[in-house]
Amino acid sequence: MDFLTIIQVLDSTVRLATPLLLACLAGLYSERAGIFDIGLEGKMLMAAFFSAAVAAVSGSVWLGLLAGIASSLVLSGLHGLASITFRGNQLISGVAINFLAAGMTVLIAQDWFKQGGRTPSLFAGGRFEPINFPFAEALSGVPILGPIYSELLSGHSILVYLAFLAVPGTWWVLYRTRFGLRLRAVGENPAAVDTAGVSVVGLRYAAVAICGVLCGIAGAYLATALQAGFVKDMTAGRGFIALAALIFAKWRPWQAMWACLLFGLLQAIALRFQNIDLGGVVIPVQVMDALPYILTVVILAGFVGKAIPPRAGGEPYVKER
Amino acid sequence: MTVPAIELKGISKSFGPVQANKDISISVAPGTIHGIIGENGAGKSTLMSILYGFYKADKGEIWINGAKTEIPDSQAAIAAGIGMVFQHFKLVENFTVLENIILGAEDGGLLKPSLAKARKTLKELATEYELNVDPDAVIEEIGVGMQQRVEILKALYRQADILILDEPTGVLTPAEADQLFRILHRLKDEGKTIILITHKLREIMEATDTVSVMRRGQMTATVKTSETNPQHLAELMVGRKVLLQVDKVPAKVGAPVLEIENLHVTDEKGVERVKGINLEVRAGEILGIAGVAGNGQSELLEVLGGMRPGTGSIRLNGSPLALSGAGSDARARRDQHIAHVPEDRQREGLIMDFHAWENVAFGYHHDPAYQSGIFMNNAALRADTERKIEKFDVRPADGWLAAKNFSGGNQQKIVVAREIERNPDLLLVGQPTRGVDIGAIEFIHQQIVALRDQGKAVLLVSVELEEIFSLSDRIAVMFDGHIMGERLPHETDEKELGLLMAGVDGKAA
Amino acid sequence: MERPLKMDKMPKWADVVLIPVISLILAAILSALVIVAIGEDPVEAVNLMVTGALGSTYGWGYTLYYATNFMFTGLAVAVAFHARMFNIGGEGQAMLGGLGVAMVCLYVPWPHWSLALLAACAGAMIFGAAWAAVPAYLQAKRGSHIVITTIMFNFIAAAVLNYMLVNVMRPQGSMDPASARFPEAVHLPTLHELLAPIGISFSKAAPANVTLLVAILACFVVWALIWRTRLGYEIRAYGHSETGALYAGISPVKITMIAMLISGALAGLMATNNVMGEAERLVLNSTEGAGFIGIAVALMGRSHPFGVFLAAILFGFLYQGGAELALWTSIPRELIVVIQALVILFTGALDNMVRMPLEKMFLAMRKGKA
Amino acid sequence: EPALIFDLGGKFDKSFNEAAHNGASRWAEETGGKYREIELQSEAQREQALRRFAEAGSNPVITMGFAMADPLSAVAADYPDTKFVAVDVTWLDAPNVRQIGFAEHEGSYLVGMMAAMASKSGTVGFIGGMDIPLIRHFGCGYAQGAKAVNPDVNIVANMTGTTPSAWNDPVKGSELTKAQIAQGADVIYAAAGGTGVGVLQTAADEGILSIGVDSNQNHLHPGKVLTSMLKRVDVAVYDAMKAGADVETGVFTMGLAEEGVGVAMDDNNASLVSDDMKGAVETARQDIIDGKTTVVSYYENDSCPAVSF
Ligand SMILES: Nc1ncnc2c1ncn2[C@@H]1O[C@H](COP(=O)(O)OP(=O)(O)OP(=O)(O)O)[C@@H](O)[C@H]1O
Ligand SMILES: Nc1ncnc2c1ncn2[C@@H]1O[C@H](COP(=O)(O)OP(=O)(O)OP(=O)(O)O)[C@@H](O)[C@H]1O
Ligand SMILES: [Mg+2]
Ligand SMILES: [Mg+2]
Repeated sequence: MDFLTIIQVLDSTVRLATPLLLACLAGLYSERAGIFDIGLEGKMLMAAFFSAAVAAVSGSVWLGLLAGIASSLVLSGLHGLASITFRGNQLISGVAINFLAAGMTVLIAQDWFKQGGRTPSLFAGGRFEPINFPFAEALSGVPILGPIYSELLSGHSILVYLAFLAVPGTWWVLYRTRFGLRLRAVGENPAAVDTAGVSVVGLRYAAVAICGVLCGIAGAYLATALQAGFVKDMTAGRGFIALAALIFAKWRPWQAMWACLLFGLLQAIALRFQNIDLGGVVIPVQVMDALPYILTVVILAGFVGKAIPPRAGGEPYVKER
Repeated sequence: MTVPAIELKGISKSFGPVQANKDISISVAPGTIHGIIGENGAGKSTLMSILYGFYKADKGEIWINGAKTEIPDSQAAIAAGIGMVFQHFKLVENFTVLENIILGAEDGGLLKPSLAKARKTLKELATEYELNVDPDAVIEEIGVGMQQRVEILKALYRQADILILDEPTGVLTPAEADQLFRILHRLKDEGKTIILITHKLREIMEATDTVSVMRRGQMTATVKTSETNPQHLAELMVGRKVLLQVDKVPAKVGAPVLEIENLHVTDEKGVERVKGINLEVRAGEILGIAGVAGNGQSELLEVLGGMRPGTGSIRLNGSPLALSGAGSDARARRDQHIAHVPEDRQREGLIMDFHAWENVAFGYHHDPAYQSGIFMNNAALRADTERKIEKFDVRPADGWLAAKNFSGGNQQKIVVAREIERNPDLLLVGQPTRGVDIGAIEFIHQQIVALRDQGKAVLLVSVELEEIFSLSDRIAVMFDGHIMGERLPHETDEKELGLLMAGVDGKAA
Repeated sequence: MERPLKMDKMPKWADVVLIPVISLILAAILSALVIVAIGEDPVEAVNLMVTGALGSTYGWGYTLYYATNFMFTGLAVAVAFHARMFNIGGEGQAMLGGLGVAMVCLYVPWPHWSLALLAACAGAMIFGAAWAAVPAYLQAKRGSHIVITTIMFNFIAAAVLNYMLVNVMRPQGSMDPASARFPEAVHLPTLHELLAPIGISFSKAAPANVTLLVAILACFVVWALIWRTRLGYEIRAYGHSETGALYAGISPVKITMIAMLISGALAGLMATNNVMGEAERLVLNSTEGAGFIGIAVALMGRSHPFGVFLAAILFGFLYQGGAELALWTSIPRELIVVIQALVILFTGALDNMVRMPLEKMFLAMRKGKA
Repeated sequence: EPALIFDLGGKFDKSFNEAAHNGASRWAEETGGKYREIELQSEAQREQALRRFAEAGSNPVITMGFAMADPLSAVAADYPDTKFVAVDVTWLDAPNVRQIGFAEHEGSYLVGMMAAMASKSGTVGFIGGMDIPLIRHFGCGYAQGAKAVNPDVNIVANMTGTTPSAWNDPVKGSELTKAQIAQGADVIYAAAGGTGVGVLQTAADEGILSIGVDSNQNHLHPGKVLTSMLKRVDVAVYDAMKAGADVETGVFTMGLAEEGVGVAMDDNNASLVSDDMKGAVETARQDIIDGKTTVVSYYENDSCPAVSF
């Protein structure tokens, strides 16, 4: 592989890691607060559809983004209602939300656009355009650093930069603010938070809402930046890979970024090369496709250090039996 | 008359069909220590949790310092100057002491200034009340006594004037408990009001100014401590004359049934809980193991019962038992005629959603008598259940009722019936009468003694010294995973055992 | 001593029948609203679904065909539920079951379908169980959350199947990633063929086949297993209380493994219906999400085989009705996915929304009586 | 009334299925007739859809894509009175099936010529959908055409995947396009169904030319799509519907001569197509029809003389 190919692969790694990262951070907020969320996939999908649909109709990608976030928030609210207010099973709620999104998006798309469950293709204005850094063009000739600057760092949509900025942001919120302290506490021992005079329900809804916003951005990125419109099932398991990355990262923000980049890299490689020939041994593309999932299982098996989830995770906070 | 610091008027609270508090009224004078006693499940914790805003009362009013106060949540309670140390601590295990202290009482949105301020305040409080803790220690790495200090500091940091402590001494050694009471007295001298929940009459008599007694969700009496005595309080607690003496003939001790040598047990977290103990239980005797909760007794019982692995050696009637791997599980133990009445009947001894008759087979479901071909012989099982229900006077005598629908004492009777009726060589018993009323206590004690009189060996673990004294033929005291010493009941007293339980070797002292 | 208060918050029938029915009604109302919202007539839609799915032996044939799938996956989820595990991996296990069935059917010359069916059942169960074995082992020994591992194994199963069909089982020169057709000898009798001798004429075209009987048999076997055998006793005890199981000498590792293996085997068994009974060859995505529908079926059926049986038929009806909608109207097939989501939501996640007020009501009624 | 079964990817894939949809709509508009249709969601539905339509008396039942061959071979015999039309299937032995194949290599040859002529870098790209002989057949014709214009042309060829999802993966199409651009390609031919939407989109975003397939895709990005290789599935469907139950069965191949394949010239790409190009394409077309030029089919010996995949 020559240098330029490597840059190209890394460039697409960044693009492909972005939705994973946003979803992964979304999951991080929710799960750190003790609400497991296997509905990331569904929220992203819903947001992808609504962002594309509204962007297509209004011609404004920003309105699309807002619509995407709003739709994802609605599903978050549903998850909150089920798992916080009604103390239901969080996993089952997540499963339901995934199905709901898979069905509703196509149903609404068909009703609105009559294009077989997709939105019309988005054109300029309806999409997030790449942002080119100053002098990117001019510097591209500089050896090594030039392509890194102009190809790898420059030329992504604003949501990509937003996603990567959200990493230090999340770290700061989690470990340096009152809200973060309480959030982490409520995922470990909600009774401690409750008796300290802080509302468990409020905190958890806040976490679930942040999760919704981030999933909304992730979905909007898929439909209005990475692609130009919504197609059925376009999240293609990304929500689950994000979840895998979250476990891989042991629910920590920086590690989440590296995990998402790793999974993005795997995807980028699998996308570009069908079967990879490693000196005689041919790795079939199916192995590359399955690699993030296999890795997750390996991690869960504890071979790469044990991943201990937030202690109160998955359990509704019940005071009165 | 001074305005009461706390006044509860007509508090009622139900959890579904269970009425935990029934129209309770109580008034606590400022600057006093007020005790609350009552049996398990009497509703003490519930009442205090209502005062602290953890639960919401169905009915009733709360008055603080003469003003009617709504306490919908703990925030309001804290604002009203109330602090509470719960029976089960409410700490975030993987946070530091400092983080736990400021949680919910931060100054501003950023943590840094809050932490700095708390560190300073903590130092002051530590010197003022002898409450030393390392602010940077992580909770899960410090002992329970230390954790309790953190809870008290949490309340003081929030400038509580009214401090509620729910069974604070259950996890403490007598020495630690003494220190706690010193602190409480200092707080009282500063004018703070303290409510102390306990069911240890001695503590009530020593530490409190007034005492309230609860029974079955109702407040049965409030009296000045100086005007009452333990016997009277006990009667108020259980609602009739108390008789805690078990009639028993002297033991006819035979050959050793259980021999334990150099037994070590490590828990899931890798902490060694039993640190090389040697014990012997002989036929026809009851060996009582005394100790403060959490000193390895539970683990000892669990290893013997086949619920967790250990190392060392144990022999039953001379032949060795496996301590780990194959043949060390509870089923193997039962096959070797070891029966086990577990400490926690609801989590271990019974499946709460199973019918009584299903529970009668629990652990013995492999018994050939309960099988017919590849299926279980449910008819035989139900017949057996009927017999046991009758013999042990389980009420209601309905084998189809789910275990959860029996009262605590009757649940315990089902467990005891199941285990004792197996006629085991060795009976392991943990906290046999926890949460069981006096009538059932007598019955259960009689059954245990009867088994011993048949020449069987009994190993009894209990945190109630009274129970240990009245049942045991021999007493061993456990502290920090070690056997501190063995005594004969008539040659020792509560004081000596208390010292042993605190890790102080009575003879050396 | 007086008889203690009955502690159950409400009668058992309310828990088992009333709550699911109310949840189902809520899901149905919302579904109707969805249909109205996309500009269709819900009455018309229901009409179409009912006639399409139940109005002819042809419709019944498809309804029962789908129901057969869902019985297997529903039982799979239910058995795991009894051991308090949430097996989301039915989809992957069923896919692998398909692989097992295909191998049995393709690589062994069978003299008669009945022998082939027995062997295919074995193959399906072994492959399905094998696919559940790793998540089960990791749960039992390493405490890795079974939900996440089974989700991962669904994806991995898809990749395995993909590889097998593209690179191994695809006949020479064929373009689709699918196995060869199974030989005529392993053709399973359809309901048409089964019922004809007793004088009932059943549609020839519908795929419902003899595996329906296998599924019903499986319901009985699971019922007996769970409520009549020692193993079932242990599974239920473990599901209710893990410390209790330890106390009773029930090995958590053993029960976790066995329950998941049974669950995987049941999910795998589904392949005898869709792969052997219907398609008669192995194709990609032959499971069509039935593994997930098993979750809804088990939740609706309260994890009881009879409940699962009824819920499977309900979902079979929804599925066939939905397919009919897609054929004759412009309502996309995804409407069924939405209905399925609503059923899972209401019977599973929002269960308490119905339960809490009902409990209050029963409590008040009891107090009123007392 | 006729019925139409779309392949996975759906009727609005802007490509293969959409062409069929267009043909059917044209028939419906012109005759006022009605037809039934269904978009398949999974492999398993193929047989059900066939049977359901046959049961309901639809005639003819038109299917799209080679993957219907196997289910058809099982179902067709059960409904001897129903006529089936199978697009992209030519190898079945069934008396009541009209099987239609296209000489995609011939049309691809023409767009390959245009690609080579339009390319400034001397590198042209090909992005196929699912990696099957049919798509290699497209790619092979394309490569031969490009080589015919410029023997030194560099051809980069990629396939999207090995399963039907390869027809519907715009993200992958887009990534592969970027990869090919990095390798110097400045004209890319997408023979990948719905995946091609991503290819065309990215090509337009990155300022290079693309070539559409099956339907006329020139309008998707006016002035940025060089041309489209038309595969007149619409005509095939239209004709079959028009013939109705009397549709002639047997195996039919539609090549340049039958106008079954061709290149799309319209206002959207007028500015991109020079007169030179037009001339060259026209000559080549005639030469192929006359047999003066032969385009080697990939099927002949499962290999391509002009490019390796
Ligand atoms: N959160 C709850 N949900 C349902 N029932 C409860 C809850 N907490 C307590 N109860 C029930 O209310 C009754 C009173 O319990 P409470 O904990 O107040 O007793 P207590 O006097 O503190 O007993 P102990 O001495 O064991 O601590 C008991 O029957 C108990 O089972
Ligand atoms: N605090 C309470 N207030 C009202 N009812 C209670 C309370 N605690 C328990 N109960 C209910 O009263 C019934 C008797 O419970 P309890 O455990 O006190 O039994 P008991 O009468 O002491 O019998 P036993 O002697 O078997 O323990 C049970 O149904 C229980 O649910
Ligand atoms: Mg209490
Ligand atoms: Mg009692």
